[in-house]
Amino acid sequence: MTDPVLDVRGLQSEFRIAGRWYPAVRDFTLAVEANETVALVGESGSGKSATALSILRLLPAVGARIAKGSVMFAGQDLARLSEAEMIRLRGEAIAMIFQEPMTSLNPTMTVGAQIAEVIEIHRGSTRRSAMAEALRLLEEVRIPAARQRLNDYPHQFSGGMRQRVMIAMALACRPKLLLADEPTTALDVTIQGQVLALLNELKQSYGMSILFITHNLGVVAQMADRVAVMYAGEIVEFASVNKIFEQPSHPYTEVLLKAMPRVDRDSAGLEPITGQVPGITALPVGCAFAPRCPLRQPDCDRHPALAPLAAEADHVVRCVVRAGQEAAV
Amino acid sequence: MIRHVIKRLLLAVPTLLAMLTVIFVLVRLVPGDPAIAMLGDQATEASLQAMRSQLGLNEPIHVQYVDFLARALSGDFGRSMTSGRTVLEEVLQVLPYTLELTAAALFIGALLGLPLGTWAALRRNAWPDYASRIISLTGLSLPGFVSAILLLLVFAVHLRWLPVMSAAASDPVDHLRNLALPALNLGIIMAAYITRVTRSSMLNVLGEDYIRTARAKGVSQTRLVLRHALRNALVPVVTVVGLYFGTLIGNSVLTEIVFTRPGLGKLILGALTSRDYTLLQGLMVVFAAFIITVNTLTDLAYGLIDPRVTYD
Amino acid sequence: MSDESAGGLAVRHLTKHFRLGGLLSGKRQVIQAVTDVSLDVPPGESVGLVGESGCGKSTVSRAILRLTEPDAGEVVFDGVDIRQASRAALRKLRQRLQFIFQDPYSSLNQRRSIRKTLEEPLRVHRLGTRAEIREKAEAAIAEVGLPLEALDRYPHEFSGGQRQRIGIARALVLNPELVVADEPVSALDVSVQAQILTLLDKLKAQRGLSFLFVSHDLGVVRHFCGSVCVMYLGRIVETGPTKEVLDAPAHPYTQLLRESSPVPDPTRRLTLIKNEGEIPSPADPPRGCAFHTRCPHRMPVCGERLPELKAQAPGRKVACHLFD
Amino acid sequence: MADTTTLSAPRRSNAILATLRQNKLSWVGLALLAAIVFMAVFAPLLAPHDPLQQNIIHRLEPPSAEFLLGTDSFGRDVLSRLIYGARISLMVGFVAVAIAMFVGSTIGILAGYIGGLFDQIVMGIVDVMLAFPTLLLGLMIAAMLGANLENLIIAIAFTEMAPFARVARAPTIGLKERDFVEAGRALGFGPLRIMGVHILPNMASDVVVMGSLWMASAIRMEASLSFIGLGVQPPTPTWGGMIREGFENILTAWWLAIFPSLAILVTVLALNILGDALRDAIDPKLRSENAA
Repeated sequence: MTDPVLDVRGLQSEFRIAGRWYPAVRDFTLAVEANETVALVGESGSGKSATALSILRLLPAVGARIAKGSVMFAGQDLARLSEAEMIRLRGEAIAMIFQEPMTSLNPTMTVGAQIAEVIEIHRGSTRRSAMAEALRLLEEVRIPAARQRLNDYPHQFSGGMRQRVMIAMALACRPKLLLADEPTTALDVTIQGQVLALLNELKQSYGMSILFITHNLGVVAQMADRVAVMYAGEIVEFASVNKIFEQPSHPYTEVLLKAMPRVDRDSAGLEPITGQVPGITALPVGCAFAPRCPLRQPDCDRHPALAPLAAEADHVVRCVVRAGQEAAV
Repeated sequence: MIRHVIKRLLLAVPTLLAMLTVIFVLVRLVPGDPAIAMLGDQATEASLQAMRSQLGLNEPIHVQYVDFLARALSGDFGRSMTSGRTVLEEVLQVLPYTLELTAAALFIGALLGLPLGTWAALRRNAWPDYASRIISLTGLSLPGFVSAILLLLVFAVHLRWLPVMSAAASDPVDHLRNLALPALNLGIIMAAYITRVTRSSMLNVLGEDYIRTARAKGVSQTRLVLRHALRNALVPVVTVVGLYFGTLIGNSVLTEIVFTRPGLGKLILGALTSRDYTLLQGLMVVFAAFIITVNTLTDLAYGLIDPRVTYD
Repeated sequence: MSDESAGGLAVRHLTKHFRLGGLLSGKRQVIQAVTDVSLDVPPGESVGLVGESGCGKSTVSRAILRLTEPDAGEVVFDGVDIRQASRAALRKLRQRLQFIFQDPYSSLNQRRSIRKTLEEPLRVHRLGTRAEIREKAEAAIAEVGLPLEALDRYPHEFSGGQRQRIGIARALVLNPELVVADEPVSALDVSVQAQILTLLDKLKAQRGLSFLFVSHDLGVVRHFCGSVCVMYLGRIVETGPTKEVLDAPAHPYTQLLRESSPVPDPTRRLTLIKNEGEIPSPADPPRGCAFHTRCPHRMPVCGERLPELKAQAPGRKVACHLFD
Repeated sequence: MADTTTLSAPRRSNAILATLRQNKLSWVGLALLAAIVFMAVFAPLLAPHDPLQQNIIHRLEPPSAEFLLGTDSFGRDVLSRLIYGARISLMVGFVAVAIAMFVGSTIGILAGYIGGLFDQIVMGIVDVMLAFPTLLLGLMIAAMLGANLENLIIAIAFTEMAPFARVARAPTIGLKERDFVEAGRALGFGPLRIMGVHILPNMASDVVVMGSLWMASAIRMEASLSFIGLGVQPPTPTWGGMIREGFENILTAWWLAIFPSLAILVTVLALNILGDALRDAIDPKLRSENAA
């Protein structure tokens, strides 16, 4: 196999709250292979968005920092690049789309100008050729009557159409990696279906990799090749999509799957667990999930490392009970 | 866009009517007999009667109201009781001075306020931010006449760079020298308002999702501010400029008094001291028209800045 | 229509159009939020109301409690028309019908302790002595699974899920018979959502409550509701027992909705059927069947005539010309 | 009990106090204001001379050991007049703003809660009043009613009613749409209870903060009107009136204008600093930014 497109190792991102630094992302290690979709799934506060923002170095300049780790992309460590070098990379080799299509586009620029801007910045094209390319992109993301809509402003588009514009903008420089942060969460379910189908299609035709962030396990099952489940800033389980759904091994993954009412079959009863995701200022010392865990043991007071399940090197779990005692750090 | 312009212009009509009504009511709410107020206690009954009929006070109130509206809308604001000239003549004579002063003040205000506010927002909680906050807070704490006197003491009395009195001058250089201190005085106050609102509006815009999108596109910091943030941040700035235009005019009255400069302010003060009732009422209408014009221009400016306004 | 047994809720021909813009501000337009909606919630049953944003499901739920005043139609609860009721009668009815809100952050008054929030309705309706009111509030907080100390705290001290429990307790203190819940779990994370759904299950069973349950999530509705009404652009397009409607949807829109809802099973990825077009604006709904602009089975008649909501099988009704 | 959730430890939260503690500038404002109030209250004890005592021998004397801030054209002590002048400024500012706040916010809450045509008409009038320059409006009213203390207060209160109506209306409309107000309606609460118990306490801080900012403006206006000669009449000492006298002697006696000018500046600045800090403290958006 070739080198991974993105190789994150030991990433730790912190936020400053009341004068102290607290980790929002901890010991995050993950590789995304060429033309692969890796889903990052978790509930709010799990650190999944902070991870994506850290990769592209878009965390707020004040009150947030990358404390540890490396983010290898195309032979460079993004965590150590200068801001000027990062600016050259953003929107060019790595692009990102966001959750809120209603607020993520500049209301005072036409959509054509916003797409063309990326091409002008990174390719040095003239306005004229950039606009021509913008039109091609709008057609590619299937905006009806794209030629007429090129000079329209974002408020004249619906939420689904705006998300298509965002996607067109992200694809403008044919990035190797797309970071998609809950791109369909704000959309209606029928429109979500359209956008997911479009993303899958474009992934094939552009040959790019996607890091897909979502809280929706249904969407994960639709999109992902591999899945990383996050809890309290850490990956707690990482495996291929089939493994995750067939043989969920971290107790939290199991809980997530059992807690989701399904549309396609009856659920006799949901099996909720008590409590909620701990805040980043009050993380438990040992396993972050232990206070809510049905399998809790005395050993869980020690912080577990990600360790492979017996005989399965590509299915890793952060749980002393499930992945053997020796893995505890 | 054309529809938007027409709509805004139409919108000004009811506002003007409402303002005229408020003026009419306000003037009539004054306790006591305006004729006595104008002519003094010693006036004879005959001259009071003559004054009342001249002011139309003997007519029923609704007739007075309709008459007032009709005259005001046709540009007839009556005659000054003291000079005998029409109110319009009186106003037109001094209006250029006030316009020149307010325009210069707006220019100075924007020139100082926009960059200062933007800089403060970009360096939030660092020294440029604190400095600009203290400067602007001081600026808007100063009553217009206090700053005027301080400027006068420093530049005219102490340093003798600029004239104390700034009446009309035919020489353009003298004219500008005369304008300098009054315009600076008003401009500093305007700059204080503009700095404040630019800072907070810029901070809001910099926190918007589309700014994050622009950064994710690889837009440089300079381009981010000039191309993505500034235009969006300008909407509240224009609102505030429109809103504080009234304050600006109010301060221009004080400024004109301190610098003994001709203008609407001096005219109003004269009308007040000589109890020139018609001139006062007329002046209020002129101010009202002035302010409605500014508000309409502000609304039209929104349309130029923010495409969402014109398409609603 | 179906049985109007005592105690249940019967909504008939409910219509609510919002007029936007005025003489001077904005473009004048009429949002046809809800048009001619009829549904029944028999005692002890849970009825789901599903659809996408702008379909009018929230407006229906709010119009039932007159939180927005409907333009036309009847809302009959236990034989009394809520829209015609006198002030006194409406006050009595308010105790029997309650509402649960979507946003646990805006549904509680930040400046009032939980005890005040829970006791206030009892005081306003003069339901008992001081001691009795105190007892009822304590019983309610225990019933939703919060400790008694919670009563003397303020909303900001609670998590989203806990606030939703408090909102439920507030709805329960007056001992209602029917609860209208507008997306009560959609603001919550999956694991917390499951906690709240389990709590609502328990209340349904123990108190014999009926629910009108508004949601965009078909999975949640399948779990919680015996029957379901599917709305599109202000009208009901299909109703029936939830399982039947979801396993064998009749209306093409229900089919699209069902097939677009992702299933947590990678072996059953959606092969999206022809799914194109946008949801039209309720200010300018298409003529005829509102769905015809996106419908894969559209026929000439669909753009001309509005299909009636008609029985298609026992207990099931569909508004579609395919079943004419 | 499977479905009992546990509570986190109770946290004491008074965000406003906390923010004020962090904002050192607000302490400067508070201290200055306290000093000025102290000066006004204990004026008879603090003033070295009788503020009305004329003394032709000592007229227009520059600051000296006996007259720390000099004397005016009647030989009166500038420092003593300055100390007594604080009384008028603070009194006018406080009373006028209290009246404007009460009347204005009542109008604003009613307009916001009732909405519809009532709201449009009331707010139309308010907007027209807002459009008039406050100083001009005050000038007219004071001139027409006659120059004395009561009329000055009425004039200032009248011009500042409109902004309070606006400030009270905006949060009322926001709160009216909030679910907890809707919940109150669903629970059968009457409109008075909803306005008084559920809306008012949630917006009171906005209005009070505006109060401190508008009190600054009222004091500025009082000084301006007194400067023009439409305020409290001589010989009562007022800062604006003192500046007026100083302005007449500006080429010969600089101290006459400078000290009352500084007094106004310090008072208004103190109120503005405080109001600003309070506004930052109650604005949840700014607060969360500070916390992160």
